[in-house]
Amino acid sequence: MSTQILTLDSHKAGTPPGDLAIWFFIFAELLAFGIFFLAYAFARANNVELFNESQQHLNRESGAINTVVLITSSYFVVRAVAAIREGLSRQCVYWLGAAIGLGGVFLVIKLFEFHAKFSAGISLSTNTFYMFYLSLTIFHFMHVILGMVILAAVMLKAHQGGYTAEHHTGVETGASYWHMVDLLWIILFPLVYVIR
Amino acid sequence: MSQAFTKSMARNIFFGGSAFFFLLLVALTFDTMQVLPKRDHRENITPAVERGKMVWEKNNCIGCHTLLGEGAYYAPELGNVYARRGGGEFIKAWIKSRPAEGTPGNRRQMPQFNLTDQELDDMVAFLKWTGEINTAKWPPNIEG
Amino acid sequence: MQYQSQAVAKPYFIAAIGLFVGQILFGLIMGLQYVMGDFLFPAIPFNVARMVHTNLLIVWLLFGFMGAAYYMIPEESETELFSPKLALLTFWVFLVAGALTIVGYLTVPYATLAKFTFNDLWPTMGREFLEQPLVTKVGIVLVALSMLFNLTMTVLKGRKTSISIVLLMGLWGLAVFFLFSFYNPSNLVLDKYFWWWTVHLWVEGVWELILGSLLAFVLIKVTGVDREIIEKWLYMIIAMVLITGIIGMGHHYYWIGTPEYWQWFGSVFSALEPIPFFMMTVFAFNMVNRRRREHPNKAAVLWALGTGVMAFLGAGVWGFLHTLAPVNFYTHGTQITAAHGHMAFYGAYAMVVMTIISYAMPMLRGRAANSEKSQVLEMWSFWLMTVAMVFITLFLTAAGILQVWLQRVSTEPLGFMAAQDQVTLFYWLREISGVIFLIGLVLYIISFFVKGETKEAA
Amino acid sequence: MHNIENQRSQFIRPCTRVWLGLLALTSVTYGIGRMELGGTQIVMLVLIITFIKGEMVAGFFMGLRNTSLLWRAIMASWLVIVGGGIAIAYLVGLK
Repeated sequence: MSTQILTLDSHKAGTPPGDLAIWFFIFAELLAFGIFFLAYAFARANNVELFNESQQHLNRESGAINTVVLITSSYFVVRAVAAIREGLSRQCVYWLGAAIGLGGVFLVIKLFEFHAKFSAGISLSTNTFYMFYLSLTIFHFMHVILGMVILAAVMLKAHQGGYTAEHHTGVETGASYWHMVDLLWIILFPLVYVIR
Repeated sequence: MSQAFTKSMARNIFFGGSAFFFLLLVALTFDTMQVLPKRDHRENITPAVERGKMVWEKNNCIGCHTLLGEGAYYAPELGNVYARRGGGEFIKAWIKSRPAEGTPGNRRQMPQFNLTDQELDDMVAFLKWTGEINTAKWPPNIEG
Repeated sequence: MQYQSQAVAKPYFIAAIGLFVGQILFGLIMGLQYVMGDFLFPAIPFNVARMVHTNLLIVWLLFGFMGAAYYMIPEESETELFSPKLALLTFWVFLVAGALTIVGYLTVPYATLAKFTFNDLWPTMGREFLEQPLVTKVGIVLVALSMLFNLTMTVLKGRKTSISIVLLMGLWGLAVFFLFSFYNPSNLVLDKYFWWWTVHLWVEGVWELILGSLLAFVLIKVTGVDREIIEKWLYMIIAMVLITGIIGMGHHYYWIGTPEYWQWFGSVFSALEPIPFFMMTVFAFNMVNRRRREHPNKAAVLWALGTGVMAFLGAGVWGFLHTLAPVNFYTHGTQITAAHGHMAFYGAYAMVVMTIISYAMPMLRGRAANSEKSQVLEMWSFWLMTVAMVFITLFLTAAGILQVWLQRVSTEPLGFMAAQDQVTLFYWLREISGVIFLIGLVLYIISFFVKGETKEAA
Repeated sequence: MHNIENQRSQFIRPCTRVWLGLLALTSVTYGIGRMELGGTQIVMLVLIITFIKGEMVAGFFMGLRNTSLLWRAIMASWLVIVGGGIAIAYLVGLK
């Protein structure tokens, strides 16, 4: 077996990186979010004025900054995977730490956004738009937390030297999940904050 | 070489996923509890309504009827019966007039429950209150 | 049978089948009352018959689950049961309490039963499926706790497998979520909201953990496929069950006064609920196709495959048919619900209990499998009951579609009873299918008494 | 250290470029939102950008571009169905 295959595809050829089980979970989550996205889109079709009007009150800047934050965080996770593929546990831990830190930034920005909405008396029952806005973003928010927990567990194990250049499925598994959280936000942001 | 699909990962997803969605349920339940007073009009739950619910339960009405669509499908929906029958008098007269030995013919039978006048009034109060719950416009029409 | 104490499962299984017969008899009574309204009136009014029908179902399934657990846990843990005596005592307590409750339902008016059992002090009765008097409910909790204590102690002292852990979690969940049945606020909306925490989180939550572990256990035994593979599948299936099913509870919160966002949450997540059932079907067939041995118990294999298919059809497909809020707006509380309920309970829970009984009973009677003749009869009963149930479901679905059309969709809606009169034909057909189901059940019981050449248990 | 050099050129550098590309595309999307642009053409543009971003994350970050066609097809069809559905819903809403 050539070293190239070992480092580039430390998984079975043809299958995605990480544990296959996480990919079942990822696709299940994508399915749930996908249906939710479509539900939003078609609910909007029946209520265009309401959605367009309410959308104006969203904080587009914080949405955009959060997109940048998550994309960058995802990139850091890529670097963490690259590091462990070279057997560099310490670098892997640093990159993961940075990614988790950015996840925290995302949460803080989102909390400010939620705080502004809640103090304006907006809740799930205000109208259909806010029902979707809050449901989708809170649901995603919880996924960010879950992703951070997973990354933290991976980081801890990496810190203890639990991964090597040959055996690091755990890092790839956590990374794949985190990229999914990123991917979801990449769709959520234009859908809820931009399209009108 | 690492294994592609491990039991421990499947187990972690089970525990993590279940905990995650249970937390989401708790969060949604919390919000529901905040909103409910505006939809169930609980300020109108008088002692008569409370007693009426007891009468409803003690006679196992749910064993034949539906209430807001839940129950048995043998007899009519009663969540909107107060509106359908234009008030409580019909309801009371109906319950009172069931023959103990049944009505003749091949009809579905409702037992004679021997309710007191007080119980009948309480039952009507309960059904009236139930009819005022905001059920998102269900049922589709007055027939239930 | 590898451990002496597994024998305590036998009375549980026998009681389960006995109560199953009772359930079907009362089902037939109700079915007849649908078309001949004065049948057995006023001796057994419909609401009493229905209460007996549904309560017997719950109780016999619980007997089946408990028997399965007492059979499986020692074998999985590779140790004798912590206390076989306690398990037997629990059996008799549960049986007597259950029998007394049913006798109570049938002999005195429900209101009288409520009065004598102090329902006024702590009202919990008179809610669908939770009609049991307070003392019976307490009894169920005590029985469950005794079983859980017994099983948990057994697992703690022995080998801890994924199957026994999942089974225990399912049983613990069953006990925990039953506690919501003691909460009965005078506000009907709250009452209904938390009533579902028992009912939904049972049948679309923790019971499926039990279902999964029973199926996994039997599949390991009859196919000889590697435990690692089967347990991996088990975890993925039950993960999907809870991921979709917990928020899927929203499909019960459309029209009972709860906020309208539940229509979205309920629709999205319950639309995904067929996935774990589909996985279960694929799982069962996949494992049987990859089998490493030919187990002599063909009937058990058939039941296991049947569970996979029928659970998917009944719970998955028939559930999906009316789970989306815009559809459910019209179908809520009609015969469509009844159709789904029948096939889902039979396909998922009744069949999995018969799967484990089919596998374990011969073992408990000292042989690997029943005689060829007995198995053929059992398979006949499988097909009769299953096909009959498919027809019951189809006829009820037809009745339901007509009912929805006449009573709710058409521009000049008929009243409830007028609409019911229009669908009488389907109720007759349903009743005939019910009789065939009973014949299947009788054959099933006879199959236990058919003798013939058998092999000793390995 | 042939393999490490290989990994840098085949994994890290492409991903870095993808990251920069994602940032650029995000700023385009944000700019469209900022100017409160609407209308069919703009929305289709936004959706196409989103699709490209999704494929970039899936292919490079998630590593799907090195997998068999099946995996890539599943992910691509998810993106197409969701994006296409949003587009259809938008057109439905124009009426």
